[in-house]
Amino acid sequence: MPRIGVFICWCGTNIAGTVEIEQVVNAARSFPGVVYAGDYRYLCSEVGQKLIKDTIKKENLERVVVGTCSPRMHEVTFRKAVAEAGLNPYLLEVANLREHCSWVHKDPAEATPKAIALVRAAVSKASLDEPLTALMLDVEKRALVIGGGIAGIQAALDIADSGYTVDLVEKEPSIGGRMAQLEKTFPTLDCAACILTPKMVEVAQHPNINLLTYSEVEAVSGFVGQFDVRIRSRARSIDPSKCTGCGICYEKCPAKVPSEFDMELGKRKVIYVPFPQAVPNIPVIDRENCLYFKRGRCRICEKECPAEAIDFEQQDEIIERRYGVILVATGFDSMDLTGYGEYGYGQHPDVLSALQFERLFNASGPTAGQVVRLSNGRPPQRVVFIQCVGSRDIARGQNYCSKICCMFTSKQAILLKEKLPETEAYIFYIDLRTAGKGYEEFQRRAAEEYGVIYLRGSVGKVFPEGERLLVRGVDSLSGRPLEIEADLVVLAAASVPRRDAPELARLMSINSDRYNFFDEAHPKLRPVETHTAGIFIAGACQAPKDIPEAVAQAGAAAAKAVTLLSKEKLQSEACVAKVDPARCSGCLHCEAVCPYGAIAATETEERVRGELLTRTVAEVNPALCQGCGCCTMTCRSGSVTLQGYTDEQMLAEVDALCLQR
Amino acid sequence: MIFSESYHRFIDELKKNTGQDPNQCYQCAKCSAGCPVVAAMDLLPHQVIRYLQLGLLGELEESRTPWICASCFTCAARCPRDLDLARLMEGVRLAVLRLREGNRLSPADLELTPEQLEKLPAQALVSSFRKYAK
Amino acid sequence: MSTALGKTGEVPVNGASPEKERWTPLIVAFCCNWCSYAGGDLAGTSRMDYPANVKVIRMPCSSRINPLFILRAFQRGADGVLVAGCHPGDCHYTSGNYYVRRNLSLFRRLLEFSGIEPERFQVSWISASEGDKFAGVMQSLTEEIKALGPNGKWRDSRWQSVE
Amino acid sequence: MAERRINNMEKIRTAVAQDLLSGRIDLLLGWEKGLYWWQSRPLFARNSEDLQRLTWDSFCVANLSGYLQEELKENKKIGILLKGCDSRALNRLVQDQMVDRERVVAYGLPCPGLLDPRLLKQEAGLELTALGIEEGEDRVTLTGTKGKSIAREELLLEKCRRCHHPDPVGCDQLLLPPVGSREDRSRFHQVTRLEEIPAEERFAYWSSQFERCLRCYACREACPCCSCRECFVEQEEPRWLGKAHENSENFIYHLTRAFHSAGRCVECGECQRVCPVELPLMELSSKIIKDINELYGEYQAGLDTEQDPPLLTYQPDDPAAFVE
Amino acid sequence: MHYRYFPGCTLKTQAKEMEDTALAAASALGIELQELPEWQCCGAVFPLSDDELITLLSPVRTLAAAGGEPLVSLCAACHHVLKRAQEVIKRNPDTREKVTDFLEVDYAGEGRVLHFLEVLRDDLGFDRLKEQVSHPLAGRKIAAYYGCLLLRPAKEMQFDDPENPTIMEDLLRSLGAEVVSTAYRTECCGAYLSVTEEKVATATAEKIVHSARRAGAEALITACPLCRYNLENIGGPALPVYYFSELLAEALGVAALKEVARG
Repeated sequence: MPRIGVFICWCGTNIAGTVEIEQVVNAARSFPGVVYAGDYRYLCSEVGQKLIKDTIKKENLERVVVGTCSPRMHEVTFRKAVAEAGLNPYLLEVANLREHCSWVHKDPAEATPKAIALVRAAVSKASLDEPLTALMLDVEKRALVIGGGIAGIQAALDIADSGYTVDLVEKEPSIGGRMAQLEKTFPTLDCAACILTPKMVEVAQHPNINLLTYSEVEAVSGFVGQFDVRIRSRARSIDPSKCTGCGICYEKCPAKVPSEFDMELGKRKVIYVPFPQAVPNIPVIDRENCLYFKRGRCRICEKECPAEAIDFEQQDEIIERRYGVILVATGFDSMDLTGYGEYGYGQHPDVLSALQFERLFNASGPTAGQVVRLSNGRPPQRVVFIQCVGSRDIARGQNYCSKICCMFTSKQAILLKEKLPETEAYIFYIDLRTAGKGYEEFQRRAAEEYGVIYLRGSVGKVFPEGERLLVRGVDSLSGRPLEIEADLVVLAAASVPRRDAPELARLMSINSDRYNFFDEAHPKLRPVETHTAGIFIAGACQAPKDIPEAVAQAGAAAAKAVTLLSKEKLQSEACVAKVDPARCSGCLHCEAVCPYGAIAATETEERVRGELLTRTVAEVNPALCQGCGCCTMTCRSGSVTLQGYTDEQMLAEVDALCLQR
Repeated sequence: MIFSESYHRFIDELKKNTGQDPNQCYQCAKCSAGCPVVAAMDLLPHQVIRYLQLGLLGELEESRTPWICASCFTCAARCPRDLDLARLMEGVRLAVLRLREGNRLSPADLELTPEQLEKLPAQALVSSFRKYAK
Repeated sequence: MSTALGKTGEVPVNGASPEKERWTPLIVAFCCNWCSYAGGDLAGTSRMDYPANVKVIRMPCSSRINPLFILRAFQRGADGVLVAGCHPGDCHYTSGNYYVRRNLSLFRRLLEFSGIEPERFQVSWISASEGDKFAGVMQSLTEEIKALGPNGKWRDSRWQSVE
Repeated sequence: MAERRINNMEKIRTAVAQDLLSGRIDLLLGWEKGLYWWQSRPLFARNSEDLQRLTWDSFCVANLSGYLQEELKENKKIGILLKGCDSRALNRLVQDQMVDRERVVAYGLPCPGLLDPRLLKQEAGLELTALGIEEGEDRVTLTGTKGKSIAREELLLEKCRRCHHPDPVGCDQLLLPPVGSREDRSRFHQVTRLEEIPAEERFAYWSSQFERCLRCYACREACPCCSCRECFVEQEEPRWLGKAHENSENFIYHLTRAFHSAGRCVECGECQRVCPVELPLMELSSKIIKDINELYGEYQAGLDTEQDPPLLTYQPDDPAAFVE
Repeated sequence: MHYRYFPGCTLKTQAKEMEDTALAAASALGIELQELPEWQCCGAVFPLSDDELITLLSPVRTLAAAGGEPLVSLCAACHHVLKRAQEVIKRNPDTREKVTDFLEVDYAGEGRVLHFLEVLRDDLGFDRLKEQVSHPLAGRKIAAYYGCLLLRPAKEMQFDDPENPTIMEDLLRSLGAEVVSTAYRTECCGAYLSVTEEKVATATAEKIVHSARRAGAEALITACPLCRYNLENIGGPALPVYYFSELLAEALGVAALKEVARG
């Protein structure tokens, strides 16, 4: 029986508050194999770790058990400490006395015996621990960034600047994302294009960035350091090497369809670039609406193109590449408002979503920068903004606050008053949330300098009355019902994840929350990492946020990615499966269920009555195995076990936990 | 006195009968904004909920609002907190009828001409007596 | 020291015997590291409260479970066993819990067929963000097992537990 | 009827003799008469003398596929006579790479359903040694009594009464005309009867059964799908189960063995037939098969080797037998 | 197309023309509406407090009498109360047990509760209805008025989109009329307030009618006798308010059978 040391942590009062440390230490001293049992107020601290290291040397311990917080928190810390004392890091077991015991059981009479039982189980498991060594896997020195919005662009630039090659994949024909659709940004009223376009050009010209627009990720397999990704680069029907971006094709193209970039307000040609500053400035043919692809006629763009760059026969290109890290920055959509019939969105042309209203300000927008009513083209006298449409709504929308609407509505109100000083702007709000740097001051300017009228309350219904829109609402502070004859109604729609977010999450097996935003590993400690090692997230795909935060997260995620890429080798998972050839009968059911294809058949010899017979057995490739254990559940004879969680250890834990009523 | 002893008994009874909890409301006033008969109300619908949250039962007793409510469910259909104010309003009406005053409508108070009475659908009489008398 | 339960098979059939009052259920929970165990951690950081009868064994994935671990727990006197994993589709290892759902569905029906009360062996999907569900499952599980009373059905009569 | 049985025998004997004597196969697995007329036991025929003892009658019940794994260690190629259930057992073993199909010649014998000696004894009311039987088209007459004749269906072994596919599948040649499938027969009536009684009674029923178990492991030896090299009960590291005659251990052995047969059991009934204390072991594996059919779609082990075994595949929206 | 039919008290008195025209149209369309042999008032308003069980007795008795067959009503209030009563029986086992024990009926919420408009839309289909229109209401500018009880609460009534319903407009189009739409078509008409707070009811009704008139409507249609009374009982220039069944019968050419004295 190996010499085991048990160290119980007080964790200040977090554990000691409800667990009698003394009793646990004394009980631990009585467990078989335990030669040392002690405690310390802050085991994870420098002094605490030193206590462990010194005791290992003094008592020449062969196994270490620590009773502390969750292993998900500090298992790595204690493994490092144990390794520094010369012990194999996998000869350590952690009993979760905080999150699973002291914090959830108030009565010491219950918490203490449970703590003892958990330590007993950890000791019985530790006694069966075997030294394990992780393999060193090489790291593909290439990063994949999914999503070409401001977050994706910033991340790609940061990674590329540190010398690694980056593939930036963007679904739309051009990078730029949501920010490209904006006119101005809060709180500085910077023109969105002025601060975004230079970065887009920098991406296009950066030697380390390979830009894949009009492309989508189709399949992801492998694991950190060796992600194998299949990307479908959709056919643009234009040869990029020939195209000069002169624009004659989309001038002459006869067919028009609603423009997604202008949020269906304006129209675009079938051969188009989404917006003038598009990067790459190469148009694409929308094959669903192109007359040639639909009915084999037209081909005007081909005739008109001076560079003969049009190529109707071009096929999608499949790119299969290996990446060391993946950084997801796929951004957000604004919520579909059809569920809010009372506002008349989709019924009346003068009821717009905030993003549509933003497009009116834009010089390359549907109204060339003129803020006018879409019903009659005349400038509005009175504009009513309605906040929290879809946000903070458990009945028909999302139960969270979308964080950016109070600010972008105040910004739009200021832009409106700058363009049309006579026009009245009313904002119905529930709570004004202006928590960023310079945000409150910005909103006060809208109210005081620009005379925007803030009404604390809601709008019941919008009644189209003749030429105008009768907005019936209430100002709850004065308790007065209101009726405002408006020319334009702007709805601050909730920010929601992209429609294809669940599919992408499943593709990369990263978790998402119940709204389908991607889940960070830990909100405070690991905000830009996911639970899947090597996959990072940044920007609004993780939760609604403004541009400053998205860019900050992009930088953070890029830094994390670069630290990983900078490693020569990566430690593979040490707790991997292992097959006992003597016991394995070669049915290979384990190979059928292994999600990573880490198990393969191999030959082995067996002497039967003097004769050497070869037979097939299963074998695990430790480099590919991620240690899930699915093979062990499928193997009847227990021929494959999972190191670090062997069958003996699991049974020992069950026995230890059941030993004490 | 905001939270008197009788308040807790009243609110628990109200919650049990209506299945609604006034504390779920964050006072966005969408109900008041959409209510078709709000003009005739002394307390706006969202203020009725606020009074329930603060336990101002005396004022609720005097208010005309519960008797102006036509139970048209517009507020409940649009409430972002999924609160059924129509049920809460009925809860207040029943509380006043049962605990305080007794019936608010009797055949004698109807000021309807015989000719109006003849044209008025039976449904109107049944509804108003069911709402104002127990 | 033979406990009040006596030899296997002589089970106080849910009668309100005095032993039943003193008896507290012993429940073993196998939790997958990435979701349900993390849900348990979240229940901890949110200071939720649930009975101390449930003791958790951490596994990399719910697919590390082996029916024999469950039977061993019953043999050692456990009154209830829970296996908790990620929601199907969210498994950190992509497909682990799909196989668990089939295996443990068949195994649970077999246990029921052999006469054990189905509430004694439960499977639940708890994600890392569902701290409240974790605490709720532990609470309802303990109450259900308390209602059923001690499980003498497969307790190995030679097994001695210590006070 | 008797003549038909004799020339059937000749047809079988000549077919297998050709392959055995020509050396195409170096061993033939078949049956020979045992000590009494109502017993036929496995025959390991290597030459023409052995072939003389070859027989095919209503008592050739042993599932010969179970011997293949061991015998293939010494013989290059083996011929094997297979009833419907036996053939499915072979297909399942091949699917699990336990048996190399190239080294087996499978002779299919469409099975008329075999007779249960215990039922014959009950009907006759006498020791079987004093009797004999005449087998008609679908009736059996007991010679030596007052010429009592009983419908064959009532004398069949329990497993044959439930058999849906008496015709062998995946064989190299069928030696007799097929008898056609019998999907009309009910398979799970015993299981449903047990499911309907209350849990406490069911536990009492199984406790009384498993108390009689001697842990002789005959069921495991006879079962063709128990193909592990070292069964979990034998293993020391880890020590899954003790060896004591302890009710909890008997329970756990039988439940685990049944669970390990999930997706493999071909309902050949050998486990129940060979059990010295007559434990109703088929009900355990039938229960699992019934649940597989209900939850994850009809699956008859060994019938269609293209179909994935239920526990080696999944659908994202699979039903669960627990509250998700 | 056989249904059990629940008329409701008002359809036998002040709203007789609604029943007559609807029954005539139904038989013309081959829809059999078999009146329940014995019925009472549906209760007019659905009890919104869980301890009000007495007021559920009458609707549940009616639902049980339909014996699981589809039950059709014409009046919006009756359909509202019956449908929500069925919903309570389905969802709340404790209420079900108390009410059905008291009534000594065996009812667990089976059977479809339909408004006649739903029968026309879902079972018959407006396109098949259009084929049988002999006297299309060409040039007639009609505005549809829904009110509250058919539409809300949407989760339980499942009748149409509560904010932008189209069923009545689709009916009018299939009858050949020119549809006029006003955003007030889902606002409350004042309901029972006309009994005790007449001014409030008149104010709400006026908004609805004036908005329809401004939109160019020559008449309004409704499915609720109380809505019709309120919409006609207003100051200022009024609009004729028909029951939807009256125009249906007219378009099918069966209206002339019985000249109805219009108030």
